Amino acid sequence: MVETNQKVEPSISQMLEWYRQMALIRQFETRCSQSYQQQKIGGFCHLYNGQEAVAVGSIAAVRPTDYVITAYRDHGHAIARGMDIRSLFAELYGKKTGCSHGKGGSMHFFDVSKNFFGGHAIVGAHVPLAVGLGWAAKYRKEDRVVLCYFGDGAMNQGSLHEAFNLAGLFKLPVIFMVENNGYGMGTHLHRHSAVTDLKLRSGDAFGIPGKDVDGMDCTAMYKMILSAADYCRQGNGAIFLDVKTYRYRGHSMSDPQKYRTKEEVGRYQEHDPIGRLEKQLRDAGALDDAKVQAINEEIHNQVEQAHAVADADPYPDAAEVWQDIYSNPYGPYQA
Amino acid sequence: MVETNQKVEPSISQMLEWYRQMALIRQFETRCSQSYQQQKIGGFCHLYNGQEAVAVGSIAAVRPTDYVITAYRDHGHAIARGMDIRSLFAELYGKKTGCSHGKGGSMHFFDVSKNFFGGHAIVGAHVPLAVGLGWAAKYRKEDRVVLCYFGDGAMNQGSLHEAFNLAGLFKLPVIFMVENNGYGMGTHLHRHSAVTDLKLRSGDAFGIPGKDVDGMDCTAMYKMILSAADYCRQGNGAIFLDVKTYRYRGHSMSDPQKYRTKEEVGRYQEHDPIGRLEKQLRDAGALDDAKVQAINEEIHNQVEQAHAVADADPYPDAAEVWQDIYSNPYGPYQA
Amino acid sequence: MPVIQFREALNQAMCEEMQRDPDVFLMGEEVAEYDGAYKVSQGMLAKFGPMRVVDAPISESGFAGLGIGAAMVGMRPIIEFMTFSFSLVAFDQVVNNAPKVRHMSGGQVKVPIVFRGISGPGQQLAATHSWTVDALYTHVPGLKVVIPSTPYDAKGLLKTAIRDDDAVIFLENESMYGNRGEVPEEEYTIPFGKADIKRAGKDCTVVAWGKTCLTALAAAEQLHKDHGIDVEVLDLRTLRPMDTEAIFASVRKTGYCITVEEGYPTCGIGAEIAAIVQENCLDSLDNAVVRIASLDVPMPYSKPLLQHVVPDAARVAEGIKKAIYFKG
Amino acid sequence: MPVIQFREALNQAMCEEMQRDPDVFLMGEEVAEYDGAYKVSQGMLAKFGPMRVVDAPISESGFAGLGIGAAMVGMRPIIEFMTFSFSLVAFDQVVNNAPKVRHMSGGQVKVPIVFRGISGPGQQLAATHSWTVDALYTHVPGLKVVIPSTPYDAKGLLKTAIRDDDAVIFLENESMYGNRGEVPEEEYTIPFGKADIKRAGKDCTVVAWGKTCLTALAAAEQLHKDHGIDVEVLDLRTLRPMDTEAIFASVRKTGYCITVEEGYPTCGIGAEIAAIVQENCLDSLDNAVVRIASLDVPMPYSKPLLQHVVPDAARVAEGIKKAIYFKG
Ligand SMILES: Cc1ncc(C[n+]2csc(CCOP(=O)(O)OP(=O)(O)O)c2C)c(N)n1
Ligand SMILES: Cc1ncc(C[n+]2csc(CCOP(=O)(O)OP(=O)(O)O)c2C)c(N)n1
Ligand SMILES: [Mg+2]
Ligand SMILES: [Mg+2]
Repeated sequence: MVETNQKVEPSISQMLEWYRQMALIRQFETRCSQSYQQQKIGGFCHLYNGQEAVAVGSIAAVRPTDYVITAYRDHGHAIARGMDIRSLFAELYGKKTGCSHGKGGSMHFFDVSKNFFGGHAIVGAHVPLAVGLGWAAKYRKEDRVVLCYFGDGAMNQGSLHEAFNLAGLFKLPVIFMVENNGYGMGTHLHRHSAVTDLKLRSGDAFGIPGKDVDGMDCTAMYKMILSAADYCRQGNGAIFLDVKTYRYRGHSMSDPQKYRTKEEVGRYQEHDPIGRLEKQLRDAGALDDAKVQAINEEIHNQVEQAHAVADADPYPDAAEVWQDIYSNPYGPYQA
Repeated sequence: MVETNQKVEPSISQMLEWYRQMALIRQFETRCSQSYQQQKIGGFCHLYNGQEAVAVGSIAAVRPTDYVITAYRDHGHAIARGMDIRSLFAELYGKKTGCSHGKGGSMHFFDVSKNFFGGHAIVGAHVPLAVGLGWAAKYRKEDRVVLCYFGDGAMNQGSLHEAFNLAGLFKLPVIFMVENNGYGMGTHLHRHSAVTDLKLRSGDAFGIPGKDVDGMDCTAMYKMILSAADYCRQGNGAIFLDVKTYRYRGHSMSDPQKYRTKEEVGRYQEHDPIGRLEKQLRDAGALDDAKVQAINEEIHNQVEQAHAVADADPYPDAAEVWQDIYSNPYGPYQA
Repeated sequence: MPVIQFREALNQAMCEEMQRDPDVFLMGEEVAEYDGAYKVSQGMLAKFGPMRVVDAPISESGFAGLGIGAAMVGMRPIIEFMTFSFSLVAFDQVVNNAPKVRHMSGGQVKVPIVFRGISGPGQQLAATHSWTVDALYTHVPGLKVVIPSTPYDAKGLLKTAIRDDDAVIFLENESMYGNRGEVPEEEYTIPFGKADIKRAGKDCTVVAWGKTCLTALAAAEQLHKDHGIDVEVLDLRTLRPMDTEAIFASVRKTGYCITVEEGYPTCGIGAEIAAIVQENCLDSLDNAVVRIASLDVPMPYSKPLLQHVVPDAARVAEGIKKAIYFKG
Repeated sequence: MPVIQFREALNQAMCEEMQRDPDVFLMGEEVAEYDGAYKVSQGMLAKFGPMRVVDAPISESGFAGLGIGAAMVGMRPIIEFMTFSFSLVAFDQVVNNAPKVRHMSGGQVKVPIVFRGISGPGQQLAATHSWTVDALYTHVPGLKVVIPSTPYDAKGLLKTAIRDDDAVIFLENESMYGNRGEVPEEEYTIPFGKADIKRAGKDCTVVAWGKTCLTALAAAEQLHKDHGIDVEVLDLRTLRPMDTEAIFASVRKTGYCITVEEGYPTCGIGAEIAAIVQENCLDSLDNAVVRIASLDVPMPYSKPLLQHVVPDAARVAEGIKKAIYFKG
């Protein structure tokens, strides 16, 4: 079984880096929210506010060679994986310079150079892909693990169960993380899942050890993923983590949120992952008011500048609609 | 939880009836095997030899008003449900008089008058239908349960898991029975399922109590289903049963069976459900050599006669291809 | 006559049928407590309670199958797909169980179910979320496919769909939910298989359905205003059954046939219409049947790209001019 | 030249490509220990071991997705569907992930995967098991669709498919696995998008693909023998890309076009061909394009019914005679 590796305490500088990343995600989302209202962003846009520690803590614990794949609420993961935020804004604005050349939008961020394989909008449908990434790693005897994120609502998709069974059966190095924010759109966990202890739906059911983890605590995430990745790298197979988290914003930009109270949101915000880490760093003497302000201002400038550049970036040419469909329309051997 | 209801011992006459039904299924399948070799039967034909106690014991425990639905290995269930075997032979031979008018064949036996809702050939795809039957019963506040059978191989279909979750969530009166004969086609359970205790994939995972039951023992099946049906009728929701059984014949009529040994088959045949019941009835003085012979001869005649009639029955007219597609091609309100 | 929104027309149809027949219920993601992702089922939970307006988990295959099972014993489920793009994870249930259980049982089991939801490239949702499923489902015998273009049609066709004893695919369009139109207070239904001439004209026939009727009408008005071209716009209303006689009659009158669709063109509805029109009206045609469709590419996210892919009134007008050899 | 079975040609193609490229593997139900439900992968487990010839659980969506994921990092999976009828439970993976991940990633991720297996109404399997999926998948931009009619073509096209960097649907037919034909020992591949004239003729063009090539050839021989009619049979070989130029060239020569398919006719491949032929060759056509297809009904089990539904050589011959106004 997986045991969280207590010995690996993060350093202050690591924690400062996480703090920065989480703050960057938060401010990125704030800008998105504005840009969406200004109709610079089309389609659906799902913000990550509140869940920052999940992406940041987990991605911090793996290597650049490991694979990362997630659902449509993907801004946080992309930023934590180090993607250039200008290319993210550009993608959101449908620009040529977007990380997916404007083809994908908010739900389909990709950066293969960073082993970031999307950004997938059909609920649950990327979980079999994650298993395929794990299959490739095992087949090629590469020392890689796969971080695969999905929501609690996705736990009700059939293909996810097929994928779990395949990962369990073939013992593939995949860390499945349900970012359990308690809701699939407006439907609370207890109204969409027959059991609410989600470990029961992977661990016992598919021979994949399952654990709970506090997704509002970046350090807890980090430690848990370190051990989980160890477990996978040793050839033991997959891991399932029920990551307890919460989203502060609506499901997408157009959500009246009648299904929950302001008080409920407030209760979770008391355990805000950024605030929590900030307090730890203040207690350790690594942060004070001035530093916090400086960091936030720096990030603000970074975000506004990236946004401005992306906003001025050109749209793709109309002819681009014929690109990125086939490598070669007529197969490799056409005369 | 479900407790097998020990008080409900079956009477000798009930057991004799089961014996007759199981022997009928066995001889029906023998005739099918011959007819298939004579190319009277087309398509796929999956025989039920060895699994007779599952259908007979379970269907004996429910009421005519209860719903029954199963997969493509459906001959046994249809016979246990009391369908006329001439209409079954006729269906196999593609005749107008077939239970599905020759449209369905071996894998699609239907008899709505007996609340027998098929016969379904896409692995796992009827499990959501079973949940719908249960939904209708609950919605209409009818005192009905659903018997839903599928194979161990079907446990790997996504839609089955979705169906389990719906049944668990909505507390529907469905008895899910995996006829666990150890193989999905040529693939042994331990090569297709990450866990081999299949209860773990429903019970804990979806809040549906799970039990094992000996599917080679008609009486055990009967008792288990009696209690399970009680549980469902009381509004407690669904039940999952891992029914341990074995098929003697190949997966379908064209199976070289390289995946198992004759010895393995032989070991299971020592616990043959018919032989076992026969021994009990002999011990109880209800059967002796003469009676056994008489029963078997009577069944033989019944089978041969039904076969002969069906064989002589007419094929549907070519114009029939346009029937049974729509109730009314243009909707109910066409001028 | 009251003027109401498209979504209200759908809501009325469902409510009236649910009042009329206790076997009708609505199930889908967010249809109940959320009042519908696009507010089509607004207020229905309050009216009918949680057994009849039912929030489902994100299990399209599971709840589509649940609906089919319930229909097999005579219930009349309305299954809402949040969008028909998500029906693809339930494809087997929709194309194998819903339309074929009746057939494979030799007619014993009817499956009176309605699958409804939005279809079509909406608002920059990228390739997987922008399906126009018209052709995929019209391809399948055993299904009926309905696609209204006005609030009036929406209500009348949905009522017919709910009362129909077969599996019906009922296609809506997000961008039309707010459209307004006259809908009488009295009860009415609209039969399947009867196309409707949304604009009579003599110069050419434009065959359209659902949203593309509006595109075609806009193009027709423009052409009339600018060039005096008199376009007939035939709204199919149902794709299966298809009112081929109405198409042929119009084409025989005008001599030209143009189809307009938002789906992928290859093996699309326009292809089927082109095939049957040339089979049946070859001698009446003054030009080949012209198909106007989305470009044969996955739907891109970027707004200018998407606008380039999906046909708008201007492109339809250009297509019509070319089709009828108009040099203006 | 060695004469081998269709299934052997496929087996050779897979084995040669697996020898050539360690990233190629085969996964599907019963492909390994069982040697393939239809013996196409016979002997491959012994040759390549269980990591490269892999038995999958009955989880089409799961293992199709696994293949796509592996392809996203450069592997070249061959995913066998026992039949393409079962691909419908994996439809979303096949039509959304396989052909669109490349697109939605702006071209960063290629998906070099082959989905192969049988398609077509075989031997009385009833409605859900008898899908001809040609049109369903050809509809979808991003997919390539390949359908060989001879052992030679099967081997050459499958090798091309495996080396191709895009998602390929490779359609086989159970009733053809035992067919024999010449296949050279030397390495060869066949390009996509190039139709092949399987029988040259001057009186009319019959467009066919996969099994219907054989039906069309039989009809052509019969018509030649009985009436001296000289039919050209054009084998499309790939449905997407489709060699439309070859179709047009032949039709311009003969003046007649007949399509033959086993699938549902509505929005089928024949519809697409009729549409493009009348769009491009209207002036060359001496009659409308005639589509010969299965009847527009679910496939029945009963043998005489099934024979009535699926076009055979006699029906094709009749269709050709009618199409070319032959009164014999
Ligand atoms: C198959 C499918 N069904 C429905 C949707 C619409 N949809 C998008 S997100 C969502 C809720 C998902 O909830 P969850 O998995 O918990 O993720 P979260 O949004 O909470 O991050 C729904 C219903 C979809 N994209 N795909
Ligand atoms: C979705 C789907 N995939 C594959 C098949 C082909 N197939 C038919 S039966 C079968 C094995 C099923 O095994 P199991 O569920 O254990 O049932 P059993 O045959 O043992 O009764 C397979 C692979 C199918 N019919 N449907
Ligand atoms: Mg959630
Ligand atoms: Mg089995």
